[in-house]
Amino acid sequence: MLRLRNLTCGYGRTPVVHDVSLDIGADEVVAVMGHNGAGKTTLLRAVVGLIPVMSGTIELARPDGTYETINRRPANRRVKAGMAYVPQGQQCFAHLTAGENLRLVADGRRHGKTLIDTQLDRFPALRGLLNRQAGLLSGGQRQQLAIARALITEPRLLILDEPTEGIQPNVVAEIESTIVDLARDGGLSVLLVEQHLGFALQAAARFSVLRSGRVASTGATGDGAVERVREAMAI
Amino acid sequence: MSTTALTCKNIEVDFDGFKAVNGVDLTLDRGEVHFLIGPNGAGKTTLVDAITGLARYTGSVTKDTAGKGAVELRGKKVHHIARAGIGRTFQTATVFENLTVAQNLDIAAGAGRSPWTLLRRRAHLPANVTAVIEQIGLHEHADTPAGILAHGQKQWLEIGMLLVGDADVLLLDEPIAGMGADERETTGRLLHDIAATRAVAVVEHDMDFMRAFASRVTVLHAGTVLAAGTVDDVSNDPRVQEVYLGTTHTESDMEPADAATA
Amino acid sequence: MTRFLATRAGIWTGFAAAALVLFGAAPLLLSGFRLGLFAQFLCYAIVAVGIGLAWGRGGMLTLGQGVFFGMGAYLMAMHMKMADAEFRNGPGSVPDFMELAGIRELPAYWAPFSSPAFTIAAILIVPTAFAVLLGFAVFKRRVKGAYFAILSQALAGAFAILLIGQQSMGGFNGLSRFRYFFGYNLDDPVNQQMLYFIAAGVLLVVVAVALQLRRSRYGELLVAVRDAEERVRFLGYDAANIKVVAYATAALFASVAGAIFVPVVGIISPASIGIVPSIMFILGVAIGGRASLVGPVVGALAVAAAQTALSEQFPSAWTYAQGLLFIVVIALLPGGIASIAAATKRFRKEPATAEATA
Amino acid sequence: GEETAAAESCVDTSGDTIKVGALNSLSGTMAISETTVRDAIYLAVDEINAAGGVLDKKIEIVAEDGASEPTVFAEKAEKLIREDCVASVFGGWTSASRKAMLPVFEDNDSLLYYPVQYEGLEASENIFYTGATTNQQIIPALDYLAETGVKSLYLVGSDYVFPRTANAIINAYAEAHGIEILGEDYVTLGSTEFSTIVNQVKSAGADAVFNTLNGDSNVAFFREYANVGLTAEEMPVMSVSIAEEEVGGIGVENIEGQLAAWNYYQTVDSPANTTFVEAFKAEYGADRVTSDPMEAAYNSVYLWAATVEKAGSFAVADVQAAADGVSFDSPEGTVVIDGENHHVTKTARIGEIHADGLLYTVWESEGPIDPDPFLDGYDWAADLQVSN
Amino acid sequence: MDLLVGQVFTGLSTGSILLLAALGLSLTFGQMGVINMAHGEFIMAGCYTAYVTQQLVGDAGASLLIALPVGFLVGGAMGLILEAVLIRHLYHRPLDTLLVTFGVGLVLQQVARDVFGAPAVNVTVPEALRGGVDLLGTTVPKTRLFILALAVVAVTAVTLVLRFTPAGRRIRAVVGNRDLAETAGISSRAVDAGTFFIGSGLAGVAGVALTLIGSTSPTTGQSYLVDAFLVVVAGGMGRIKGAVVAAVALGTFQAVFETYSTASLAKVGVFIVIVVFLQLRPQGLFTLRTRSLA
Ligand SMILES: Nc1ncnc2c1ncn2[C@@H]1O[C@H](COP(=O)(O)OP(=O)(O)OP(=O)(O)O)[C@@H](O)[C@H]1O
Ligand SMILES: Nc1ncnc2c1ncn2[C@@H]1O[C@H](COP(=O)(O)OP(=O)(O)OP(=O)(O)O)[C@@H](O)[C@H]1O
Ligand SMILES: NC(N)=O
Ligand SMILES: [Mg+2]
Ligand SMILES: [Mg+2]
Repeated sequence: MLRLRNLTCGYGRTPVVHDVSLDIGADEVVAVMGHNGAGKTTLLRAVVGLIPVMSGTIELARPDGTYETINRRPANRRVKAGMAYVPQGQQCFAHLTAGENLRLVADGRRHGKTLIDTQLDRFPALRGLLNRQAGLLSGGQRQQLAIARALITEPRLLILDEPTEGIQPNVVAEIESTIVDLARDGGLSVLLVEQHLGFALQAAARFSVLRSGRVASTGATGDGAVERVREAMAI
Repeated sequence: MSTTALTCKNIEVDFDGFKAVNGVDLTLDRGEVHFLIGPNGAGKTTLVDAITGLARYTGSVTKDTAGKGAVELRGKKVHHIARAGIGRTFQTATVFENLTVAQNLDIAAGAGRSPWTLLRRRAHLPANVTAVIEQIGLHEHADTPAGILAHGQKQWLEIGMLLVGDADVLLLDEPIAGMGADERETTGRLLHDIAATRAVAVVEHDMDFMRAFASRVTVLHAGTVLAAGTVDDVSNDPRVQEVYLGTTHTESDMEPADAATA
Repeated sequence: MTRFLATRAGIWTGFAAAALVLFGAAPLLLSGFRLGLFAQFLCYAIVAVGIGLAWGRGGMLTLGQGVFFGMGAYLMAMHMKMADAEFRNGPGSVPDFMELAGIRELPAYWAPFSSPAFTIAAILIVPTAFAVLLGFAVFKRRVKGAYFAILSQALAGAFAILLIGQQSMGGFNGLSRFRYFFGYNLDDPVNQQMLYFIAAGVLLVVVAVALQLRRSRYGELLVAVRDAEERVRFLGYDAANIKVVAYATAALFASVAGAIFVPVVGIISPASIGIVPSIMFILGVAIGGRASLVGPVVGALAVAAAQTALSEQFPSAWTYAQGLLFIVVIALLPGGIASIAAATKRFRKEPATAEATA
Repeated sequence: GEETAAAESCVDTSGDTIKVGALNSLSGTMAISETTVRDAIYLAVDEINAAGGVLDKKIEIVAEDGASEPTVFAEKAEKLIREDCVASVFGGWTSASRKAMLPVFEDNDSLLYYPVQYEGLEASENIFYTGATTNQQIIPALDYLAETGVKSLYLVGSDYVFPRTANAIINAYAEAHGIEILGEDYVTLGSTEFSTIVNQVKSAGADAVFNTLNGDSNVAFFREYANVGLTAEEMPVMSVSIAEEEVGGIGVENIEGQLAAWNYYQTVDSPANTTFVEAFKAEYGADRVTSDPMEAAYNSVYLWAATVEKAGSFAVADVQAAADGVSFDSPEGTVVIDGENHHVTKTARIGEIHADGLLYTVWESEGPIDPDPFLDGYDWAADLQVSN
Repeated sequence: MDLLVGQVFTGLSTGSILLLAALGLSLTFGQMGVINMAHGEFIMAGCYTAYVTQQLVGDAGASLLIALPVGFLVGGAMGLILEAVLIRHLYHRPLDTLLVTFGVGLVLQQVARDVFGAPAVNVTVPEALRGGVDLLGTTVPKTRLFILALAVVAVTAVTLVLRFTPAGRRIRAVVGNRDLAETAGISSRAVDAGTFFIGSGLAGVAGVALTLIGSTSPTTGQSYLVDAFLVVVAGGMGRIKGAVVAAVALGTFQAVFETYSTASLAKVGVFIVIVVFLQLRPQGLFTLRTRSLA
């Protein structure tokens, strides 16, 4: 679904992420881990198009399975190609109501109403908050809203930056099973950045560890993965 | 030395008819790390907002200072509450990015300085600042602009800023959000150090972290106190499991995560 | 270079060099007329130092400095008109422009301005006090950013309109035709040069004060308020107080500049203190570099000089050049002239590092 | 100031040209009016040069922009005198700009020719006033109104010196002549909000309105005036700042039939004016109009040239000494310099605005009126008089 | 009594003029945070559009109807160019836009001066809008009724678009969080340009309408600018509802104050009222609060 080849990116002229290569297959969940400041968010921002690529390529699969380079494609058009992004930090459109936050992305889609309803069933807490201004929601409510908003776009590739931050434990579990279910049922690949090893290794099939902006280790989750990850992260 | 530092009585916060906090009583004692948990939207942040003067409320919040008696905080301005010794952090660390670590701490230490001191240059760092830099582990970064610190370091700096400001009630809203396992560990220990002489309240959703470091837990739900007590008390409370911890997860499900943080 | 200027020796060297230029070179090289013009520019530079403090360091875009400049100027002008009237017709007599406006009795609030000491005190206190009051009213209520900018701009507009309506303050014409400055005849070229030296001296003092404020703990606090005002409150400071100090200092500088401007230029009228002149003050600072210490000074001088040169060279089309200058400099040089040095340094360094990493 | 050491004059009379300054606002709010004055100054200079110049020297203009700001006028005047060493300066419009320049010309002992009607009460050795003073414009306008039976007036003006002084004179005149003043309102220069004032004017029901509004405000005023149903027949408006230039902008349909008081209109019937208008249109285009301040500016250049010829010198003292009695056969009729107060004699004319956008004389004074800037000749104005 | 009715109407009318001038600003300043000092010159461009249209069309009534949409396009096009060339690069430096656009305003004024000449030009009021109608014993100019109606239409249209259409949601979303909007599939470039186009277009419309009551000269427009900004500030950034109330309140205050005092003092009075008002409501009449610290 997504191929990163020797990707280097950063802010201004300073690279933060160096020479990263990463593959996410169809219907696969891949976790990226690493210390604070390792460059995880930076990597994701380049993938979704918020910061330019310095060198290397980002390749996205077309529906027919062939790959195309999308290095220069604006962020909003990557969404049309099937990417959805949940940024770090419980971001929402603070001046819109929660309902408008959802309608905003449903606008222009067929069955927009049904798409919204599906997500409201997934996050029932949001139902009662639809008319509240999103900027007034609690942190966890905003994060749930952000994930719902991403899922409404029916993505083929879901990019999550610490999605469980600030969310209550039982909803975290719900999100985890959603990710696993969607990937298993087909049609969704996930690039997941997560500090919680427990959550990440349970949801993902493979992992990569970033250290100082470089890939320090990759592998399949499963027995011994925890140790390998911790070892790769150790400085 | 478990003396009461802060007493909240019957706090109610009303947003145009919606009661985000609805009659909460809470006491924070020195020497404890008091965890505040509860579902998203339960009113935890709002309660902290109320105590620190950001949200209007009814009820009463009193600060107890040894030898000085109790002071009512309701109705005071934000900076007066801060000077009364109540310090808080926000979920996203807000440090002064253009100033160095030392300058950040020096400012935090100086709320009571005279105009005359303010108008002169800083000759050397105050002793409590140097001590705190050490305590939060940033001694190597004293002259680094705070803007380029790593995420976790900023959060430690923020806690450090409360310490040099002589806060003896610390209200920390999700202080380990976005931190890696090692950093959580370090932060937890830091909180215990700090709590020796102060009251520390922590809002968190990370149950492993809570289990590892909480002395006492209060669970909020829909603006009211649902349960309070030790970690075991609340973890085993079926109501807490239902609205918060989730019934689909058993202890064993959480095992890998435990292993990761322990 | 920049490093050196930050050291104690560097600061002294900087001041010495500036003093040498201002007190040595300029009077030698410039004709009497140009020196007078330069003195006028120095007044703008004094205003600019204050704006650099309030805006560059404190983040308050003071779009209404004309108000404080005008206060200082009018207070000084009142004294000078009183002195003239007394010189011509004896104590208690009415200044010439009032006679023309049909005012036969000296208004009570004019009387104290026959005293030089009272006048100087008023120049220092009135605008500062006004800034403190207004500052408290606005900053306590956390009015900031664009709100504050628009509000202070409206203040400048309202102040100019108010003055235009006051016949006893010269109305639209303002106050002009001064003969004496604290007893010194303004016709005399020697005294005109003295005015220039006063302007230059005050500029150096004002820069020194700004420097001290920047390097002090207060200076750090001000930057902290600029970057995260709410956070400062949670540390136990009253952010409004911190802002008020910078705002009032800027007001004081502007007032002093206005007071010097009047004897130098010989007229003050509402046209020099309204919205457009206030924006011009800001432009100099923006072009020079708001955040640096000398940037505002350089910028104010550069803008004033460019304005004069352009309008002399192209009297009918210079507004184009002026407009384009603002657009180009501000759009392309966010850090102002002061950032050119840094930019060239970066430029010169870059190839080396690029090679090293290649 | 004769008592102090003024800078030595640096005027260079050795070459075959002589420099003069043209100082008008070419930018800012006053550019609207002052650019027309500049055009007239250039026209006069070109004509004089074509005829051989002054004292056999060609006149060379150094132009500066006053930018509608008094301080800039002061700065540029000083520059013209001290750096360009001009023999004299032509220009200025607002009294504020004149007041700003006055000390500069006095201190440097140089000459300014100021071409606009103004509020009087001034006479500087270093200024020649070629526009009307109050007894050549406002008082004749009042005389005319009184003659036509006006018993009550409403005063509307911009908030600055000229309207305020004019209205002070009108009040004194009214008291002496039994005319009732029903209201006196001022608006900020450039204001376009006239609902309130026009409502008040209408409900006051005066016989006429005396209008000292300046510039753009007139457009809004006259539109509002017409829209609430007030007409020239019902309640005429006498204006003293609306000339041919302004009529176009106001829209003749809004102002047709209203009155103005000036010394010159484009329609004045005289050979000198025919020449002037033709020359102006030839130079600047047939669609341009001529107006009183333009004519006064045009006159001022000729008056200066004639004085210089009479004195045989460009020196300020010589020009001042020779000025008395110098005359020019101008478009408005013969004008003569009064050596005492440096103003000129002028013929007063009341004009009516016609559908073609021009003003036509409906009344004119019997011959030129001597300037009386301090109103010494009017008993009822005793309270207004000041010592110079 | 007549006078009182007159004053009430005057307040409404002055308010509607302010509102028309401020409406575009409440998008570009209120929503986008751009302090566009050239907004006054966009109004001026609308005035000259009315003038040129009238020169070409002749009939005053027809030319007014044509000039309104054309003025929208002219103002909008100027805004579009300004946004694309300059403002786009300055979104992260909102206070700098003030200075840059001030320079743009200077240049535009000079362009107008060179193209149309410094003196004011006349735009003839259509026959149908001349004179007044008698309302409760006072004469109300038809031009003012027209402007009032136009303001109501414009405000309603803008409000409906912002509140209830996908385009409106997008505008508010991009304003709130540019990056987030991009990653939600919204082209922030297109939305910025569109918002600026509409805001500047409204200035053009205001300009066309204002020729009915005021003059058309290079400096027209400048005079409305400060008041228009104040309306947006007093109303609360980005709140159309607030702008309406603030405009009418300021208009009425000015009209009433002027009756009992002078027009100059009324201006000063308005300023004082706003400062006092901000003591009570520091963020303007109607504000959208959020819980962020910024
Ligand atoms: N806008 C920015 N400009 C410059 N540098 C930045 C910017 N944002 C992040 N950085 C730097 O880039 C590096 C990587 O940051 P990034 O946010 O990608 O880390 P991360 O792995 O996501 O960390 P975390 O777990 O804390 O979210 C850090 O050193 C950070 O200081
Ligand atoms: N200003 C406000 N106006 C209206 N409702 C508000 C306001 N502030 C907060 N709320 C609501 O009050 C409730 C409590 O919010 P609060 O932020 O205190 O929750 P929390 O317990 O901190 O949740 P989380 O764990 O998600 O951070 C939420 O439903 C929120 O939407
Ligand atoms: N002199 C004038 N009209 O200001
Ligand atoms: Mg991150
Ligand atoms: Mg919270």
